Parts: sequence; structure tokens; C-alpha cells
Amino acid sequence: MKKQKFNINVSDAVILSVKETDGGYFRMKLAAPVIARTAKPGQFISLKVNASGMPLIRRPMGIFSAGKGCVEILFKAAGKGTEILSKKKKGEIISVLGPLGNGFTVREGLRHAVLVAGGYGVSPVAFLYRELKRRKINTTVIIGAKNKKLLYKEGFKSPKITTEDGSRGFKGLVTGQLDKACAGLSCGTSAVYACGPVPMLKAVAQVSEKHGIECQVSMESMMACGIGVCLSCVCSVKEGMGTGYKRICADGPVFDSREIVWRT
Amino acid sequence: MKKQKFNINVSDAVILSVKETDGGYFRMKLAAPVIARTAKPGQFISLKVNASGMPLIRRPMGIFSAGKGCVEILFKAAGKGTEILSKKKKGEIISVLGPLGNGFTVREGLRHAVLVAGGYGVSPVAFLYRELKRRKINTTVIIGAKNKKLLYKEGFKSPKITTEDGSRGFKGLVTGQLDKACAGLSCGTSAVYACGPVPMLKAVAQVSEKHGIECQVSMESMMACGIGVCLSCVCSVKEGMGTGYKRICADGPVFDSREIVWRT
Amino acid sequence: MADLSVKIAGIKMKNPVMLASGTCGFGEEFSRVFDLNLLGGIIVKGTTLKPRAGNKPPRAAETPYGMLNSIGLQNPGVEAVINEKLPFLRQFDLPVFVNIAGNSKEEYAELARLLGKAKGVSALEVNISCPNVKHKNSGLFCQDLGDVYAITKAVKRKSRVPVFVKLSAEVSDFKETARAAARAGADGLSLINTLRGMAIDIKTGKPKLANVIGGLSGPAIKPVGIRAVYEAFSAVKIPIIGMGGIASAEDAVEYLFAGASAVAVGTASFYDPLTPFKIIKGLNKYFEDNSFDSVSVIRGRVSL
Amino acid sequence: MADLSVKIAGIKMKNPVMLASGTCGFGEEFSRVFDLNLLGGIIVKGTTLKPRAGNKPPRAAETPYGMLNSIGLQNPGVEAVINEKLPFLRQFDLPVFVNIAGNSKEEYAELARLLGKAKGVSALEVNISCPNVKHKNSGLFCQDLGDVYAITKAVKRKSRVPVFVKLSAEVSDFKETARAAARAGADGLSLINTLRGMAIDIKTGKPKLANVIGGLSGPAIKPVGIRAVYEAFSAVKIPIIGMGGIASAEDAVEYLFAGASAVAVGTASFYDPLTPFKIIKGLNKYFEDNSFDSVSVIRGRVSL
Ligand SMILES: Cc1cc2nc3c(=O)[nH]c(=O)nc-3n(C[C@H](O)[C@H](O)[C@H](O)COP(=O)(O)OP(=O)(O)OC[C@H]3O[C@@H](n4cnc5c(N)ncnc54)[C@H](O)[C@@H]3O)c2cc1C
Ligand SMILES: Cc1cc2nc3c(=O)[nH]c(=O)nc-3n(C[C@H](O)[C@H](O)[C@H](O)COP(=O)(O)OP(=O)(O)OC[C@H]3O[C@@H](n4cnc5c(N)ncnc54)[C@H](O)[C@@H]3O)c2cc1C
Ligand SMILES: Cc1cc2nc3c(=O)[nH]c(=O)nc-3n(C[C@H](O)[C@H](O)[C@H](O)COP(=O)(O)O)c2cc1C
Ligand SMILES: Cc1cc2nc3c(=O)[nH]c(=O)nc-3n(C[C@H](O)[C@H](O)[C@H](O)COP(=O)(O)O)c2cc1C
Ligand code: FES
Ligand code: FES
Repeated sequence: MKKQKFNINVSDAVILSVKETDGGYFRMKLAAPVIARTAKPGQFISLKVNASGMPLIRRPMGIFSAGKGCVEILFKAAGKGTEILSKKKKGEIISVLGPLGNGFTVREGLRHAVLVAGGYGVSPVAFLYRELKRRKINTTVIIGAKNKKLLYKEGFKSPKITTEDGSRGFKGLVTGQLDKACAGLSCGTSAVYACGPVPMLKAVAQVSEKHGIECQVSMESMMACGIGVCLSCVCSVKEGMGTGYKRICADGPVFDSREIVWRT
Repeated sequence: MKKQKFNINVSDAVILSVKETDGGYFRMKLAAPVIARTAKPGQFISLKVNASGMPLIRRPMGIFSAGKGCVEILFKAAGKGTEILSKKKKGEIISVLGPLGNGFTVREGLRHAVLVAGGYGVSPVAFLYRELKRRKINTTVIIGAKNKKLLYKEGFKSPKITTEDGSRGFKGLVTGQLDKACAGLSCGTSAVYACGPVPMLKAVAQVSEKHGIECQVSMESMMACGIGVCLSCVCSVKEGMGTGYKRICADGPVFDSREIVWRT
Repeated sequence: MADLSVKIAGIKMKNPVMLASGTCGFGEEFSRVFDLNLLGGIIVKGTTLKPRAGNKPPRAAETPYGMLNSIGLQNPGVEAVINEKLPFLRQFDLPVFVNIAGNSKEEYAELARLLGKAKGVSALEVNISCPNVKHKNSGLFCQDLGDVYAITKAVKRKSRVPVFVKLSAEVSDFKETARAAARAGADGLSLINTLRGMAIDIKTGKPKLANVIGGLSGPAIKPVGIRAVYEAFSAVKIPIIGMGGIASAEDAVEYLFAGASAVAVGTASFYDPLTPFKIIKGLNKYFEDNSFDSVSVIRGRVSL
Repeated sequence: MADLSVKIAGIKMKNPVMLASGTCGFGEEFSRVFDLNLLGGIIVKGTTLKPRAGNKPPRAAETPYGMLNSIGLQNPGVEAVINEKLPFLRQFDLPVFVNIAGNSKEEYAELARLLGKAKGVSALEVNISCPNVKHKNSGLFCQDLGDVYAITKAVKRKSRVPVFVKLSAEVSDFKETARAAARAGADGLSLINTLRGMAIDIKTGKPKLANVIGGLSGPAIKPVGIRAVYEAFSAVKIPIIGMGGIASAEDAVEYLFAGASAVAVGTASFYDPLTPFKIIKGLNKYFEDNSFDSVSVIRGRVSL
């Protein structure tokens, strides 16, 4: 029998800090050395919000940063689980599963990246941004939000901001800025990376494909297990002549946009 | 329509203190003015241990003391619910239903009372003890426990202690002491009050009845509602020629021992 | 305040929130918790021809997010209900549903006849789904389509008030069961009764209920109740009272979407007796916030 | 270490803890969580003749202490299972149960024939209780006693390995259903499959599952599973694999008391993938603490 590799990791992490930040987001820092060591941008972790009791199912969260034994997440108190999460205190312990998923792929020879983030999509995008900076890859960041109150932009150097109501930056959707950003890029050495609501991803994919630029989208869905066993988190993908389903947690969450079959 | 009286009360109580005490018990003090005002010895309250989530069902607890806007309970961390309860912190809020049940009856003309407590039965018995003292009624207290480690006796003046292993006080069961205590009493002006495990209550009832002394026992059972609507908490009682069931929460928890049909 | 009034089987209710049978006795205790006049209606404890002592204790056990009970229809019998319990409830402006249980279709019919003559009975709820009493086939009446039809028919023949048939979801063909009741003339359905369940104390090896098997209720069963209401709504035209795990206004709204015309609160009242009151408040807010002007705006309007 | 080994239908297992079908894929992922050799056995995802894409997403929703799923038997088909999935599992010293699902008794028989020839199959688990696929009568096969008998018989005729029939508790006569499977020659029963349930998003009025109705699993349904195992244990003599809401060693012990010879862990592995491992550890401790020297000491020994 070949050597077994136990690389799906469940660990109890100590919460180092929980802070409310820009745009009504919360940033939580966890002591999670095993995850911190291997986590790549675009991967996620999954948290058991309550040790026992409700919610029963874990909550997946993109990785905002990883390093020095710590992992950070960025989240909105959007429902039952994230509400409880936002009220956790320093020193409490939480069970963390991860790192999960494939993460973004940064091709050899990539020269220019356009990062598009909507909502809590800024979290994995921020991680990728820092990684690209480190690798000295030219990077344009486009952040979209409904209005300035919902905007998180910390840590990005001069991001292009768009708000639907025009309360900050450009008025409109991210696609306008993306179209401009793609205009000057050479297909072979550029890529678009996007994370956000599905309608945004679809629009971003269309613009990128129009320009012939590779586009990686980070998808999301209700996840029961996060490790690929339950088949609850699938999205439609092209498969041969037809379509099939792939697991967002284990085959994704990052997919080449051309693979996705967008549901209208 | 006659005037409605809303005297089943649910309130959010602030926890004023939780202390581990003698015998591995916890004493919790709650700010619960409405309950404190009307509570009588032998009544109980019922606590929602977790605001949401598990345990779902409330946990009934005898009232240890009531007054000055506060109510105290005494409990063992015996299972899931009481375990959580024991870890509550000062300042937390807990939903309290009560006061529930009938409580002990102290007849006019009572001159001598014998109080028998086993396990957490000391809690309502301590409340009754203080009340009897206040009313200057002669009181003998008998406390039983498996061994001295499980004993709670604070607040009683020279109680007669019995432990099954003889590690403190008299060796044996409470019934030996009770038999002695009853010996000199006149039936008409005496009463036995008992709270503890059912086998103890049964034995206490037998001894009391042998001496012809009135005996009030505080029964217990799994309670789903605590207010008398679910009929889950019944015990067998004599009814006319036969037997029937009465609700421990609403018709009890205190019953005249002669009413009870003891299950072997 | 939003207009939450509903009319089911001709019975006008101020709002769709009722107390479920067996979880509110005959109203006396809850009248000491909040004003019963606020309720949409009350469904009183299962009533039998003769007084019933009920099953041996222990009769209840906690389970993950639910509970088991095996009360066994303890009740004072129909005569005492008519003479001692209904007069109390007549003090309130409150539709009273009397839940009835028998051992044969004749008993059900007789109960219907007696209660039909009584004052202050708005409707009957025919419990043919109690897991806690033994029937001829040791199963539930509602697990036999023939029994469903025959009992409903017999009750309808004798009853002067609308008849709601209470079913369990534990049947092989739920839609057919609902249709059998409707065909026999039921004016409405009450869905769902408890699911048969069991729990064992692993310290003693004993069942937690003296009766061994009991009925599972509480939030745990909500998805089963929602499904049953949804299926029945598509199968029959008569109104449905939805129940099973309702603990909040959101849960009530979910049942309305599924197709319920009214809802009943059971187990949740045990751990918070104010639940029915809070649900009415919550529904008011929900309907106002969404500017819905009547319950029918959402009733059965699940969008596929 | 206590001796937790069991033998069911002739299959030796190190301990009674298995992974439930549909909650562990074909073992690959869990082999990265803990050593599969520790397990009593694995029951792989429902396998059909042809590859199946499964249902539209969303396919899962959280419910009070449980979850709904409507995966719809997504699987690569029996050929791929034999050629691509079983070889991986053969690396381990681990009984492999293959869960099969068909649209007719002929399909079930053909699956049994194909898998009977395959290497590394210890037993078949015949899923006639999947709430997520449409059958002729849009119900579950196990809701028709004739189907239970016919499918079991057809599978038995073709299978070279022991056959476990997987039932749902959602039938009118559960004991009769268990007996039908036993009479047709089933070597064992797997109890229980999910209960049919539904949840509605009240913000959108849409069902939370694209497939509208799904299967309810998780701790919420444990009392129903315990009851079903207990009833089946009294009705038939063949061994039972108990499942439904098992999340701890205590839950596993409860199922053993009820009459299960082995248990399978499903939903609990989703929120804690180490659950099966922890249960094995917990069972060891329980048997040692109580000085029980084999699983048979407690199996079916609930004391009334
Ligand atoms: C790969 C991935 C990465 C994510 N990263 C982030 C992030 O970095 N920051 C962030 O704020 N949010 C993130 N989310 C979303 C986050 O998981 C959900 O907002 C969260 O689960 C909602 O939990 P809740 O209890 O607060 O909401 P609920 O009240 O339970 O429900 C609110 C919504 O959240 C969805 N949801 C609930 N449970 C899950 C689950 N287990 N999986 C997926 N969706 C669920 C529900 O479908 C519902 O629409 C991510 C989701 C995925 C799939
Ligand atoms: C009228 C009354 C007064 C009581 N007073 C006290 C007291 O003063 N101090 C004290 O320590 N304990 C008291 N108890 C017992 C206390 O309620 C139980 O010990 C407690 O409910 C156990 O909860 P748990 O979650 O810790 O245990 P679990 O792990 O849930 O179970 C342990 C045991 O407690 C029993 N239990 C669980 N829930 C209930 C319930 N809702 N009603 C009754 N029994 C239950 C179970 O049947 C089981 O046998 C009283 C019980 C009653 C009925
Ligand atoms: C303790 C208890 C007693 C019950 N008694 C009856 C009864 O007498 N008649 C009846 O039709 N249903 C009875 N039920 C079922 C409830 O009316 C209701 O259908 C079921 O509990 C589901 O609702 P819930 O989850 O809100 O409790 C009883 C339920 C409980 C918990
Ligand atoms: C996501 C999911 C997929 C499932 N797929 C199957 C399946 O393919 N075949 C099957 O027989 N049972 C399937 N089941 C049912 C489980 O095997 C098990 O019977 C049920 O979930 C109860 O156990 P649990 O409460 O521990 O999850 C599935 C359950 C879940 C949650
Ligand atoms: S969440 Fe289970 S397979 Fe993706
Ligand atoms: S606990 Fe419900 S009647 Fe006593």
C-alpha cells in the first residue's frame, strides 16, 4: 500500500483577535500553524461556529492572510453563524478545517494580473494581491460594492473602486473598469482573477473572454462537508460535448471561467 | 369575563454570581424580583440553559433562597445542562420560568418539624428551614449523602448528618435518624418534610407513617413544560378506590406522602 | 398592525396562530401566561369517550433539538371536557378546536355527536395519528387508507362543526392519505402529528420512555412538517393547519408558504411559554415590513 | 483495547463503525483525514448502471440539528466504480459495501451481477429508499411491500456477496417492510435512510433545494432511527446496520442497545470529519470502562 498522506486537517485554533473593520466586516485572526504553513491564495477554511449545538454545519470562509502560524479571515455578520462568529472573544477556541480547495493558479510567465473583488470576495483577492506583489507581478485591483458603506479596501494600493450608487469611486459595476483594464493587456501574459457574487463573476468572465484573457473565478455554494464527500456544492461545468457537475469545495473553488456553465 | 391573572412568569434574569461550594455543588444567584417576591419554600424555577440551541428543554431547579429581589439555586453539574449552567458567568442573562409548583405547606399550629434532605434536596429544604426558624418552629434537620465529599450542609445549625460509608456523621441511611427524631414527637403538632431521591422519599414516608406523623415529600421527574400543560411529569397517586396520575410540576412537587403510590 | 385574520373552513380567526393539541391542556395554564384572546385559536388536549389515565411515567425525553413523549392521551373524558373544561374557554373570544381520539370509528362518531351538541366548540380535530395508544393493528389509523376514509366519514356524519383530520407523515403514500380524508368530506387537515421515535439510556440500557416508543416533536421535525403541508397543499383543496417544530415567526411564515392556512405551536411553548405570543408579534412585523396585506399573499406561494 | 470486532452476515469487521453511503464518496477524501484501516467498514456512494449527473444545485440546506440533501445519486456509474474506485479501496484492509440504486428490479439485478464479479466488494447495500430520485410511482420502492420483496429477491439471485437492504422509516408498516426484505432472503438491513423533508427560504419564497424535497439526516432523526432498528430487531433475525444521526460513541452504543450489529456515520462526518475515528476511540473506552468483552453483550439488550 502506498504511503498514506493525511492532509485534510481538523484543528482547534485559538482566536487571537476579532476586530470590526472597514465596510462592516470583521477580521478574525486564528492561531493555526498547520494551515498557515500550506495555505495558498484562493483556498478557504471551514469553521465550526459552535462546538456543540447550532449551527450544526460548518461555515466556509476564504483565507485573507496566512503566515507566521496564523490565518486571518474577513467576514460579514450576515446570518446566524457569522453573527455568532463576530461575537467570539480573543482566547476562545474554534475548530477549523482546512486549508480546503485548489486556490488560484499563477502561471509561469504571468506579467499582468487584474483582480476583481465584490463583497467578501476581497478576502481571497487580498491574499492573492500580496502574493502577486511579492512575486513582482503587475497588478490592477478593481473592487465593487453597492455603496461606500459596504466597501472594504484596506491593504490595496490605489484600487479602482466602483460603487453601484456612485457614493465612492466610479459609479456602476466592476465590468466597466475591467473592460478598460483589459484593453491594453496582451492575452498570453495576463490573467483576470475574480471573487464575488455569481452574477459579477459571470459578467467578469464575459468581459475577460471578450478580450481573450484567461479568467479564474472563485465560485461559492452551500457546502455541507467542504472536503468533497457529500456532493452538495456542485456547479455546472462543460464536460465533453455536454455538461456535468463539479464540486466547488474540492475541484474548486477556483475554476477557469471558460469551464463554467453559467446559470442565468 | 373575570379578570385575568398572569401569574406564570417568564423573565430574563441577570446572573449575579456562580460559586462552587461544599460537596461539589454550585450556588447561583439570580436577579429575579418577580419570583423573589412570591416564592415559597418547596417551589421551583425552570431555566433555559442556552438561549438558543441545546439543551432545548428547560431544567427545573428547587429554590434555595428568595428575597431582596434575588433567587438562589443549588445544583450539581450532573449532565449536559447543569454542566453549562455551572460555567455561566456573572452578568450573563438567563431565562427563568417561575415560581412553579405548590411548595411545602406549614400548617397552623405546627410545633415541630423534621426536615430530611438527600442530594440536591438540601436546596428547597434549606429554604424551608430558614422559614421555619423565622416562624420559631422547632426544627430537626437530617441530611443524607453517599459520602462526606457529596455533602452540603451550610446554613443548618447542628444538622444530623448520615453518610452511607460513615465518612461523616452517622453511618447509614437517613431513616435511622428519622426514626429517632420522630420517636418523641406528638402527631398532631409535628410534620416531616422531605426532598431527595425517590427511594429515600419512600423510606421517609414509611417511617413517618409508622409514627403517625404527617409527611410532605417533594417529588421529581422529567419535566418538559413545568407549567402543567404537557402531562409528562406525572406520578401515581391514590384516587378514590384506584390510582391515577398527578402532575408533579403543577399539582406538586410537594405531596402528602399518603397520597403517593410508590413504584417499587 | 397588519391584518393577519384568516378564515378556515368558515371559522374566523384573528390571526393564524393556534396552540397545538396536547401542548396546552385546556387553556387554563396558558391563560396565566398571556391573554388567550390574542390567539388565533386553541386546539385542546386529545379527548376520549371515557377518562384515560395515560401511560406510565417517564413519559418524556429530550432528543437532539426535539423531544419524545408518550403521554397516552391522559384526559378526563368527553363528559368532563364538556362540563368542566369548555365553560372556562367560553370566557374568551377564541375559536376552540376539540381534538378527539377513539378506538374505533364508532367511538369517533360518538365523540363527534356529543361534542357537536356542546357549546363553544368551533371545530373538531380528529386525531388518527397518535403514536401513543394501541389500535387494533398496533399501527396508526392514518396508516390505513380505508380507516382514514371510514373514520372521517363517520365523524363528518355526526359532526355539526367543521372537521379537521390530523395525520402523521409516517405513511407510505402521504398524498393518497390526504386525499382519502378529503374525499371522505374532511373540512381541513392538521399536519403533522409526531413521528414515532425512541431513545435509550445507555447507562441503564432502558428505554427513556416507560412506553418504549413515543412521538418525536419539536424543531427537529420541522422539515418533515413543511414537506407534508406542501405535498398536501398540492393534493387537496381543503385548508391545512400546519404544525411540527414551529418556534418562531419565521417558522410560521415557512409553513404559510408551504400551504398552511393556520399554524399551531406545540413543543416550543414548553421551553418558552411566550412563543405563541412572540410569533403573533413577529408575524405582524413580517407582514408590515413586507407590506403584505393578508395571509393569502404568501399562503402556498412557494415559487419553484 | 476492548475487543470491538463483529461479524455480520459472515463479514468480519474490526469494530462496528462504518461510513454511511453518500457521506464518504468512495473513500478517497477520508483516506486523507485518518487511516481507513481503522474503520469497521465503508459503504460507498450510491452506484447506478449508467453514470448520473445528479440533481440541480442547491442540493443541501441546514435545518434544526440536521440537514436536507437532494444530491440525486450523482455517481460515475458502475463501470467506473469497478475500474476506478474499487482498486483504490482494495489497498486497505477494509470491508467495502457497495450501495446500489436502480430504476427497476432488473437494473438492481444487473448491478448485483456486475458487482458480484468485481474484486473487493464485501457486500451490497440495496438502496430502495432514496428520496431524491423519481421512481415509477414517484414514491420510494420501499413504500411498496411487493417491490421490497421483488427487488431483494432479484438482487439475491444475482449477488455472490451478502445483501443488505436499506429501508426508510417512512412507511405505513415498518415491521412488515423489514419482514418482506428478510423473507426475500436479505442477509441484513441498513436502517435508516433519510426522511423526506423540505425547507423554504422565506426571503425569496423559494424551496432551499432546487429539487424542492430532499432527505433529512443528522442528529434530529436519531430517535426515528433508534425506533426503526428496535422494531426491526424484534421483527427479523438478520443483522442490522444502524444509522441516522450518529455523532458520538454514546449514539453508537444507543443503536447497539436497540439491536444494531454495526453502525454507520453520515452527516456528523460533515461537520467533524474525525467523528468516525472519535467514535471508535469512544467505544473502546466505553467497553473497557464497563468491562464488556464483546459487542454482543449489549447488542439488542435494551431492558424493558
Ligand atoms: C468557498 C467559500 C468561501 C467563503 N468565504 C467567505 C468569506 O471570506 N467571508 C464571508 O463573509 N463569507 C464567506 N463565504 C460565505 C459564508 O460561508 C456564508 O456567508 C456563511 O456560511 C453564512 O453563514 P451564516 O450562518 O451567517 O448565515 P445563514 O443564516 O446560515 O445563511 C445565510 C446564507 O449563507 C449561506 N450559507 C449557510 N451555510 C453555508 C455553508 N455551509 N456554505 C455556504 N453557504 C452557506 C446560506 O445558504 C444562506 O444563503 C464563503 C462561502 C464559500 C462557499
Ligand atoms: C422539581 C425539580 C427540582 C429540581 N431541583 C434541583 C436542584 O435544586 N438542584 C439540582 O441540582 N437538580 C435539581 N433537579 C434536577 C435537575 O433538574 C436535573 O438534574 C437536571 O435537569 C439535569 O440536567 P442536565 O442537563 O445536567 O442532565 P442531563 O444530561 O440532561 O440528564 C441527566 C438526568 O437529568 C434528568 N433531566 C434532564 N432534563 C430534565 C428536566 N427537564 N426535568 C427533570 N429532569 C431532567 C434526566 O432525566 C437525566 O436522568 C430538580 C428536578 C426537578 C424535577
Ligand atoms: C406532550 C405532547 C402531547 C401531545 N398530545 C397530543 C394529543 O393529545 N393529540 C394530538 O392530536 N396531538 C398531540 N400532540 C402532537 C402535537 O399536537 C403536534 O402535532 C406535534 O407535537 C408537532 O408539533 P410541535 O413540534 O410544535 O410540538 C402532542 C405533542 C406533545 C409534545
Ligand atoms: C449528502 C448525503 C448523501 C447521501 N447519499 C446516499 C446514497 O447515495 N445512498 C444511500 O443509500 N444513502 C445515502 N444517504 C443516506 C445516508 O447513508 C444515511 O442513511 C442517512 O444520512 C442517515 O444517517 P446520518 O443521519 O448519520 O446522516 C445520503 C445522505 C446524505 C446526507
Ligand atoms: S461541500 Fe461536500 S462535496 Fe463540496
Ligand atoms: S412538566 Fe409538563 S405537565 Fe408537568
